Order: sequence, then C-alpha cells, then structure tokens
Amino acid sequence: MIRLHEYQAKRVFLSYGISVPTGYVAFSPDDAWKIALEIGPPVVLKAQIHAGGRGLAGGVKIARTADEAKEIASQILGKRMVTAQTGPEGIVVKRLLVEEAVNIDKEIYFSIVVDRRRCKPAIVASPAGGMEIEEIAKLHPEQIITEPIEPIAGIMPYQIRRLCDFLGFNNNREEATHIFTTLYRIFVEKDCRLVETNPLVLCKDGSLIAIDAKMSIDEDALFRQKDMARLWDITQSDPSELEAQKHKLSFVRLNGNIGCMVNGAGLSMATMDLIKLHGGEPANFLDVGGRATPETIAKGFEIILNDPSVRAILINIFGGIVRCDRVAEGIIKAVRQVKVNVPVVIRLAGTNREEAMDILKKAPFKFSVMDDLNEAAKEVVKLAKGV
Amino acid sequence: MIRLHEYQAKRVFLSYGISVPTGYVAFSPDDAWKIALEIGPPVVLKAQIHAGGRGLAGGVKIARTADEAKEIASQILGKRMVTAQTGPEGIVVKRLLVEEAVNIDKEIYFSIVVDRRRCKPAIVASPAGGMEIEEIAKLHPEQIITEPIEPIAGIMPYQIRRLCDFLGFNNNREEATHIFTTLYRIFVEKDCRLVETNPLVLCKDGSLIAIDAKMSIDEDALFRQKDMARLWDITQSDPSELEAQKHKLSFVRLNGNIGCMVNGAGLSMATMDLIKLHGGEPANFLDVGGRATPETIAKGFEIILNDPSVRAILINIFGGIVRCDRVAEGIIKAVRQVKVNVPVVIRLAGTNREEAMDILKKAPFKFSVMDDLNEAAKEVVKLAKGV
Amino acid sequence: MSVCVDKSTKVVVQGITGREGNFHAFHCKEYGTQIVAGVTPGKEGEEVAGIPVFNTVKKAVEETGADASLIFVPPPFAMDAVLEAIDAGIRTIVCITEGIPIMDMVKIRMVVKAEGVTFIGPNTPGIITADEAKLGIMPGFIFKKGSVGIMSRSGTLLYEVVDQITKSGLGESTALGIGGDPVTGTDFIHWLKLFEEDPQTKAIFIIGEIGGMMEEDAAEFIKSNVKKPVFAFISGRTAPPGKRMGHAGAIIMGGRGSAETKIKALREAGVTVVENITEVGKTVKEKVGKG
Amino acid sequence: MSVCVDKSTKVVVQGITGREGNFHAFHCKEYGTQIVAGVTPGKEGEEVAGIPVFNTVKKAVEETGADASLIFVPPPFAMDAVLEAIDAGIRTIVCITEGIPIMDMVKIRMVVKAEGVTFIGPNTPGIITADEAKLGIMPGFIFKKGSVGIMSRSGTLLYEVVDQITKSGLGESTALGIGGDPVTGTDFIHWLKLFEEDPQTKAIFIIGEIGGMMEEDAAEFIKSNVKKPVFAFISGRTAPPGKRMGHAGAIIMGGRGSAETKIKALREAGVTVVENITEVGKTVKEKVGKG
Repeated sequence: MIRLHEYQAKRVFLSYGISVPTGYVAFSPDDAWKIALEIGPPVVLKAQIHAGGRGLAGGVKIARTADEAKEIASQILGKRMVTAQTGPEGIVVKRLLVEEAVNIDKEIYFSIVVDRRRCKPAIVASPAGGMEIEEIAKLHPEQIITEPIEPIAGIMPYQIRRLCDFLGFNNNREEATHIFTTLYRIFVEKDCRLVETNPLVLCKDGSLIAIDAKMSIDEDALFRQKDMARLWDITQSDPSELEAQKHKLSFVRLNGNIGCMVNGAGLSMATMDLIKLHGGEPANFLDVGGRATPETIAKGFEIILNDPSVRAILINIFGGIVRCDRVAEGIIKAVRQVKVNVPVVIRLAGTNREEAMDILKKAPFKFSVMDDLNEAAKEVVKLAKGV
Repeated sequence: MIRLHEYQAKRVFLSYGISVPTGYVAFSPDDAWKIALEIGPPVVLKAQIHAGGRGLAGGVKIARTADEAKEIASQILGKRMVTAQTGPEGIVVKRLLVEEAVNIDKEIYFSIVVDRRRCKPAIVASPAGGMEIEEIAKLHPEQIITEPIEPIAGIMPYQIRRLCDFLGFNNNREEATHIFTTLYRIFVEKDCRLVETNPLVLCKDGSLIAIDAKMSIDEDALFRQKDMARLWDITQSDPSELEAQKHKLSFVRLNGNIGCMVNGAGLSMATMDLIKLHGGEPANFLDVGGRATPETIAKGFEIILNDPSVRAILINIFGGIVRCDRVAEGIIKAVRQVKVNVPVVIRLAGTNREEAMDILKKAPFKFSVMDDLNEAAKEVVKLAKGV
Repeated sequence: MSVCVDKSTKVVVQGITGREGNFHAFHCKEYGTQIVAGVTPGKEGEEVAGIPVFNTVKKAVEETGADASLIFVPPPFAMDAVLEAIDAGIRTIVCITEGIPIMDMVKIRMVVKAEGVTFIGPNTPGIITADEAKLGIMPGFIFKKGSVGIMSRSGTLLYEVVDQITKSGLGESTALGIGGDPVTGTDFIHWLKLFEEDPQTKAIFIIGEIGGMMEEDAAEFIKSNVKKPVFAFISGRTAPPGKRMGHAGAIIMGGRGSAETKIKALREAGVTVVENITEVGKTVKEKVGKG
Repeated sequence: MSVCVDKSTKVVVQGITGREGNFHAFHCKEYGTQIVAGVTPGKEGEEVAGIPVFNTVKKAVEETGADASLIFVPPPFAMDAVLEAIDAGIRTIVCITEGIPIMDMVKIRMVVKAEGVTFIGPNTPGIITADEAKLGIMPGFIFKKGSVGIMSRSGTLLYEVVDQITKSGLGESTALGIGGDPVTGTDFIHWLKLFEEDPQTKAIFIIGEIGGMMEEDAAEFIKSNVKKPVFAFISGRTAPPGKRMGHAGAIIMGGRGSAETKIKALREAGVTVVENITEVGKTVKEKVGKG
C-alpha cells in the first residue's frame, strides 16, 4: 500500500468537490509563518507523517499568531515523532500542514476499505469521531457501523439513510450523501485500499468538512494510477524495507535477533512461528517470493546482515519455481560480497535440492545445512543464544 | 421505448466526443437553403422520421447547391413517407437534417442493445454497414458479430480486439476503441434500449465518423432521464397509441376488424391467437393492464370504437387486481358516453364476476355475456363476419 | 411438499404503507400467509392490518425472523429495496413492481445470481403454494391444492390456466409468474429443476410467450433432465413481429424467439403444447388423469 | 476420483508465449496434463512445446475442446484474460498471476460467482490431482496419488505439507492453493464440499493463515457438513498484528482473524490443529492410518 500525506489526500478530496480547511504544506518554519499570515491566524499545524496517533504525540498544535506558528514549526520540523503507530524509533517530520482552524460542532469517523470476507468495498463509520478507530472499537464497539457496497450498484439510498440515522445527520443529508458517494468514487477511481476522514466534522454553520484525510493506494494498481504513484513520499519508509521492495522482496523489520529468509509468505510465517515455538525471536520477516533470482537472494541476505541485532540466520527454501540451486548460487554470491560474521543455518527442500547441496559444499563459508526443518529451527535458536 | 430523431441522437453523440458530420435540423425549405449555404454544398438531406428504411423510400437525398437543397426540402417536408418499417399509412416528414457530405471508404454497422437471453447489454456489429441489419442478417449472417458486455467490467480489451479484427479496423484501433466505449457509456448513462450507428464510416482521411445515429430510451427510466424525455417527438406516434399511453393502456393498431380489450399482455395475445384460430382477424392489441379503473376501461373502449374498421368487439377480463365489477362499471360508463354501433361480446372470470354480471344486465346496451372463452371467441368471429 | 414458499415462510412486505402494498398484504395474510412485518422508511411503529411496520428490512428481520420479501415499492426505488432485502439476509424475493428500468434489472440479476438469492419478478403476479402461502396479487380463490406445478411469463394468462387446472380437479402444487419484463430474476429452467424434485408435483405447465429464448432453453433442459410430464401454452402466435422487440434485438435472437420456434423446440423435447388456450384443463386432465 | 481436475481436463494456457507461461506449460504437459492449446493475441499459428497457439480463447476452445484455463498473463491484463475465458465457455480457471489490483478481483469474484465458474487464485501455485493433472507451478515430483485432500492459502507452505503427507505414505487426492490475495475466487468452504463428496479423499487438510475470516467460516461449515477427519495448520501466530492489515480493515474483522481465533474456532469444530509445521505428516498419519 502506498500512503499519501494528509495534505496530498486533501488535495484529491478538494478536486472531487469535498470541503477541506484552507491550508498549505510547509517545509520550513518560514513557510509556516507565511502560510499562517496568508490564511489568517489562528491556524492549526499538523505533522505530515505516515502514521496515525500524532495528536497524542504532539503532532497537532494551534498557533494564535504567525510568529507562534513559526515557533511551533521550528519545534516540530526535523524532529523524530513517536506515535502508537510508528514503532519506538519514530519517523522524522519533514513537512507540516498549516491550515485554518474550524469551529467544530460534531466529529464523525468515516472510512472505506475492502471487506475481505464479503469481497466488496465497505464503509466503516462512527459518530464517535476524532479518536483513532481502534480506540472507538475498544471503548464504543456499538458505535461503529459497517456498510458493504455492491460494486455494480454503488452506495444505495437505504445505506445512506442508515448511515445518516446512525451518525446523527438530520438536516445535512444531502451534503452527507454527496460526501459519502464522492469518497466512494475516490476509492474506486484512485484504486484505494483505504480512504478515511477522521474527523469529518459538522461545523457550527451546518456545513460538513473533512478535517483529516487519509488515502492508501493499491500498490498493484500503480500501473494505472501514475498520478498517485508520484505522490509517494519514500522518506517515510524504513530504508531496508524500501531496498527490499526495489528487489521485489517483502521485508518487515521485527524486534528479535534471528534473521529469516524464506520463500513464500505462508512458509515465512510458519518458519517464524517455529522459531518462536523453540524459544527464539525473529529479527525480521523476509519473503523472497516466487520469482527470486541469485541476485535477489544475495540482496535479501545482505539486508539481513545489515541488521546489527541479528545473531544467527535461518534460510528455509522449499523449491518450486524458485529452484534450490539458484538460491544456493545467490547465497554464495552474497557471501563473496559481504562479510558474514554470524552463523547461518540452511534448510533446502524441493526442486534441485541435490544440486544446491553440492554448490553450498564448495562455499567459502561453513553453513549448517540441515534436512529437517524442526532441527534447523532448534539449531538456529541455540546459535542465536550463543549457547 | 422513446425514440430520438437522428439529429437529436447526433447531438448526444457529439456531446460525448464522437465525430458526426456537421449539420443542422431544418423545419422549412428556407431553413434547408440557409443551412446548406452555411455548411457549403454538396449537402445531404435526411428525412427525420421514427422509422428505418428511409433511404430506399427516398428520404435521403444529396443536393449540389443550396437552391437544390431548398427544392428537395420542399419535395420531402410535409409529405407522408412509407418505409419498410412504417406500415402502409406512413409518417409525415416534419423535419429534415441537412448535413455535410462525407467521403466514405468503408461502412460499418454498430449497435448496442440488451441481450435478453444473457441479461446483459450486447454489441451487435457488422462490416457490411449501410444496409438495414435485418438485410445483413438475411444476406450475410456470417458477417454479424455479437459481444455481450459484463456490466461490472464494461467493454474489455479482448472484445475490442475481436471487434476490430472482425470489422477490419487496423490502423484506427484507438479511435475505434474510443467510439465503442463511448457509445457504451451513452447506452448506460442515458438508459438506452438501443444505440445504433449505421453506417459508422471510415473516411478516406482515416477518421471514423458516425454518419447515422439512432437512440431509443428506456421508457421506464424517464424519471431519471429528464433531458431525454424532452426530446420525444410525439407527432411521430399513432394518435390512438398515444391516447392509450396517456391512460396507461398498451395499445397497438393491427389490420383486422375485431376489437379486443383484455387485461394482461399474455392473455391479450392468447385471446388474439384464439380469434385467429377461429378464423377472425384482430383489429388491435389492447392491454388494460393490472391497474385499470372504470375510467381507463372506458377510455380503452372508446379508443377501439374510434376505429372505423372494427366490426365487433371482444372483451376478455380475468379479474385479479382488476376486479370484474370495476371493469363492468367502466364499460357502462363508456357506453353512456359513446355511441356503440357494433356487437360486443364479453367474457368475465375471476374476482367479483357475479357482481359484474349484475351490473352488465342493467346496462343500456345488449352485450353478449358468455362464460366460455372459446364460445365467446367463436361468437365474435361470427359477428364480425356479419354472419 | 411444494416449491419455494409454504406455510412456514415468514414474509416482510416492502412498501406496505402504499395503496397496493397495504391492500395485498392484507389479502396475503387472509390467505394464510405468515406476513410478519412491513417496511416503510420513517413509518416504524405503525401497523397495517395488524402487521408491524419497521424502518428497515434489517430491523424487520431481526424482530420477526422474516426470510422472504414481497416488494411493492415504485420503480425508481425498487433496486434500493431489493438490495436492502438481500443485505438483510432475505433469500426469497418476490418483486411485484412493474416498470423497473432494464439496466437496474441487469444489475439486480447479477447480484441475485452471485448471492444465490431467488428473485421472482419483476412485473409478476407473484408465487403461491395453494392452501399454504400466497406471496403476490393473484386471486387466491381460483387455486386449489393439487399436483400441477405452473410457471408463467404472464399474469392473467396464469390465472386462466390455473382456473382450468383447478376446475379439472387436478389442482396446483405451486404456481408462479417469473415476470413479464425482458430481464427477470429467474428463468423456466430454475423452476423446472425444483418441480422435478418436488414429490407433490406430478405434472408441470409452462406458460410462455414470444420474445426471448427462455422456452427454447427450457426445451433443451427438459430433454435430459425432466422425467415428469410437461405441458405448455405459447401466446403471441399472431402478434406482429418486431413491433416491440426492435431490430438489433431481434438479430441477436438469430431468427429464434418466435412462437413457432418455441412450440417446435418444446414438442421436440416431448412437451405437450396446447394450441387452444381454452383446452388447457381438458388436455392436462386427459394425459395426467385424476391428481 | 478426485476433485475439479483430472486426466480428462483439457487445458488452454493463456499467456503461453511469455517466459513463465512457456516454462510451466511445458512442465504441466510433461506431468501428464492435457495442455491442448495456448493463447497469445497476435501469435496464432506458432507452437510452444508442441502446443498450438491461438489469438483468442474462443478459437482455442472451438479447435481443441479446452474446458479449463491456466492463466499467466501480467496483472494489468489479467482481468481481460479471465473474462475472455469465461466468455469462451471455460468453467475452471486457474490464475497464477500475482499482483492483480484488488478492485479487479472484486469484480472478477462477482462475475465468477454469478456465472458459476470455478476460479482458483489469483496468486496461487495452482491445483493438482496427483498422477493425473497439474494446472500450476508446483513441483510435481513431491506429489503422490493418495487419500488426503489439501487446500492452502500459501504456496510453499502447501509444498511443505504435501512433502510430509507424501513421505508419510498417505499421498494426496487433489491439492490446491486458493490464492494468497485478500480477495480470491473460491474459499475453503467451496473445497470442503467437494472433498467431502469425493470418494478418493479420506482426510482433508486446511492450510490457513492470519487475516480474513475464511478459517472461521470453514470451521462453522465443518461442524454440520463435514464427516471426514479434518486437519489444519495456521501460520502467523507470531506475526506482528495490524502491520499489513491496516486499521479500518482490522475493525471490520471485529477482533477476529488472528491465529488464535482461527485455531480456537477450528478446534471447536473438531478439527485437529497441528502446532508445529514439521509434525504435519506424523499427526495425520497417526490419526488416519495407512491410506
């Protein structure tokens, strides 16, 4: 999923005719000062990071004057921000959205996602807007409504009636209808995995404004969403995950010390489960996928080795399209380029396993090659513990 | 179905970005002269009537000068035109389309309808354009292609490839794609029952132009197609059929001499079949529908009586929602207003039949009321023959 | 036994506070049908003929356990009503509404097929299992519990046939109109399967008409899948061709869809086709005997 | 007997002239599968591994009688390929393609459900009936004709399980990957029905993972509809929650969809859930005995 920044998503909303507060993106405290002057204080400054929960983390502030806006901007910009959704290392704030303050009467949560179970898009909404949806789910589960959308028909009148009743829209049904159907249009036309506005606010003057905006684009649809692809701010992603992505590897950093390289997401998870079952902690999830070449295998190996917390590595490959001998070639390639200073356990099965074994034997590094996955997992846990 | 005139349909095509010849509608020979001057001769003059086959009937002429255009216009306007599709009485031509003559290289037939069997829209196309589709079907059935469209997906690339291959578009695929998908958009967005262009022509300069344009709008969708509803030229319809429509009766004039009034289309057709089986000829199809009131029954009766060729009338009602006593009331009402000078056979069954019988007995006219439909049909055939 | 609806069917009437909904909800209930709820947005709390009215189908289903819906809402709102019923878990829908835009029906058809919902109509008199449940607008008194399963594309022609079948002494198991519009929720094959499996049904009657290919498709299906005796009447032999069908529409049919091709196909499949509508009862009685 | 595909299945390979299509068409044919045709627009007349190539699926079906399709076309063209296959009358589609936009799959799912087409995938290793037919990219040599029906959301995890089942001596009837994407053409319930009816299948193995509700739904179905012994392995017990699922997406699930809820639901339905992936073969063998 490609996430957009709030200010980018708001631009899309605006282009579809949804009201958002007047505001502009600021890259420096000076920018913030100029924008605050143009809009007229008071203004709201909002850290633009690809993670929710920034309100509690001090990422949303009000400035009463342009000078105050500049002051706040200089405090936030360039700093790491840690929220409930960022992980402990946080994300550096490089952009701020400076926008007009709005007189709020009522806050609504509204989003559209694909409901996997029904295999259709679905609206998730709540009258308890303003807080994170996870929190609403915990505190007021009865205040969440889900409306699956029949894609051939779109949002139907009965659903709008139900939503308006549930969300407490009485005199604003026409405007609410416009916003619901337009957000759905955005969801479909921009190939979104998520469209969210939280809060969607009912203002004191009766109008409806999207105070926050979130959009995530389906990565698989970027071939037909070139405009959206351009909006992707890669500085927001983990550099290792990005590097992996570039080589069509799926990598997620975790908190343990055992590096894992597996082919297939299911087998990767099963391998991590097995490590945990034997008392170990995976340092990462790394799926080399079904189309790995020696080059991508070498790259995956390198990414794992770059993580200083890794104490031992388990490579588990079940050869199908990815032939074991090609994997072995990749490992040899990597070992020739990078210094390997942790023990490596390898388990290979499936296509061309024998050939792979031969290749690994000739390697300039001593791997523990094992046939039995259970034994291999036990071994790597033992090695990581330095026992 | 509400039919549009060619010039109206072309305006819709144009608004969607489909090329059509430059042209304007003329209501008088003077109009034709002015338009011909503006466009620059040679021009084509085309009678605007709601029926195909006008080419053979002399409804399409070329004028080399503006004066000639005026001359031709004065010959066609105000005259009755009889084509293969109008019936022997023909339709009066009240409007002409005067448009530029186009250099034709290749003529294509292209249309979109709902395929009842597959319950989806379908493209029907042929490289043998220019003649009526019935004729192509007769002479070159192998030159017709049908492509059903999945409404959730729209026209797919494989269908466009197939159509282009079949129709012989090689260097114009992009433009053809634009026209196919745009005509489908029109079909869906305007709630059409038919969109047709015949011929769609490939010009000598390589461009594609819709030389003819036909659109029929789904009557049931007029509540959301107000723009299309306004285009309906009621002067093109049979006045009796219009009058019937106004009262929610379904009326079609036929060539026999036995007037029929029945409730339900199926029972109407079955009744006509029965009359024919006994050697009679129905003068009309008149379905009073499921929501008939005494007023509409009276109106239906009146419409039949207005037809001078009617020699006898058969009323066949199976009372369901339409109660027989209400039908009887309607008949009485009609008989009081209009002079009835042909014999009337009535067969009533179903809801409140007894009450209806009582009402009819008190009528100021002697009906032949019969219980047996077969006998009733025989009787009306006998009466119509004056035997 | 019977098909699709019976005494245990619990029905919600959508559009119950309208003139027709009101009228027919009452008559269906009087016939013995379990009409457990009505729906009209904004009228929750009211009652119609002793039937509680709810704002939404979901609420009606939750409160009453309704599993079938009978729809009377006007054409512009019909698709909304249908999708609301499906969303609420209703699996049998009878849509009386006449005049639904054809593209709305194309979409509805797609959804009901994907969801496995039985959708009867639109523009149908409904479905009735004689002496058990009536979901529709047909005059109940002409039906009598018996052995003939009847399906029709036309409403009043269904009544005409039923009347004769009842008077013949055979009576009906279940009878229904699949709907008179070009696009309907079910076709004859759907019901042939069910009637063939239903032990109460001893004979099947198809009432077809010109246009479409449903009768031809039914004939093809009957050949290898139906063992019970099948009868048919096809109306429209004398109707002027193409007057309403349109031209490109007729081309898709490839010259098929006329009364002649239908009758021929049905006869080739072993179906007894009745020529004179007034001889339906006699013909079936002769072939099937006492029900 | 077996499920869905066997020796008589005639397969057309869409995208056969691509690198992967070419490679796997050859290997499927080598396995014994009747690969009768390939399709790549503009390449009609060519041959790939002795398999004739056509421009359209329709032509391929007309010329060769193909009734199943194996799709390798790239994601932007996958929906086109699927709809073309359905239009040509293909009723079993195996879509190997990985990376199809989710809204394309939402639409495809709707069409295949409405048309009654079996759609395996996308992002699947395919389906195999051991020693009969392989429509996919799995290493054929690890399979052996036997009695365990296996379905999986993951490719290599399927291989891992199959390898152990084969080594245990039980072997497989049919094994397949339903696909690793959020929206797939079939779910576990679809295959549970078929395996339950298949006489060759004596035991059923489900390979699930976190996310979605397919395992919970399967458990519910098993309770009242499956009599054969069912086994399961669920991967992702240690995966970080929500990292990929997104937040509103997780809310729809209402706290369900975790490995724990899946394992609990399956156990309550009488399914034997294996905790250690390396003990799959042993566990099934112990419970089912010699196949």
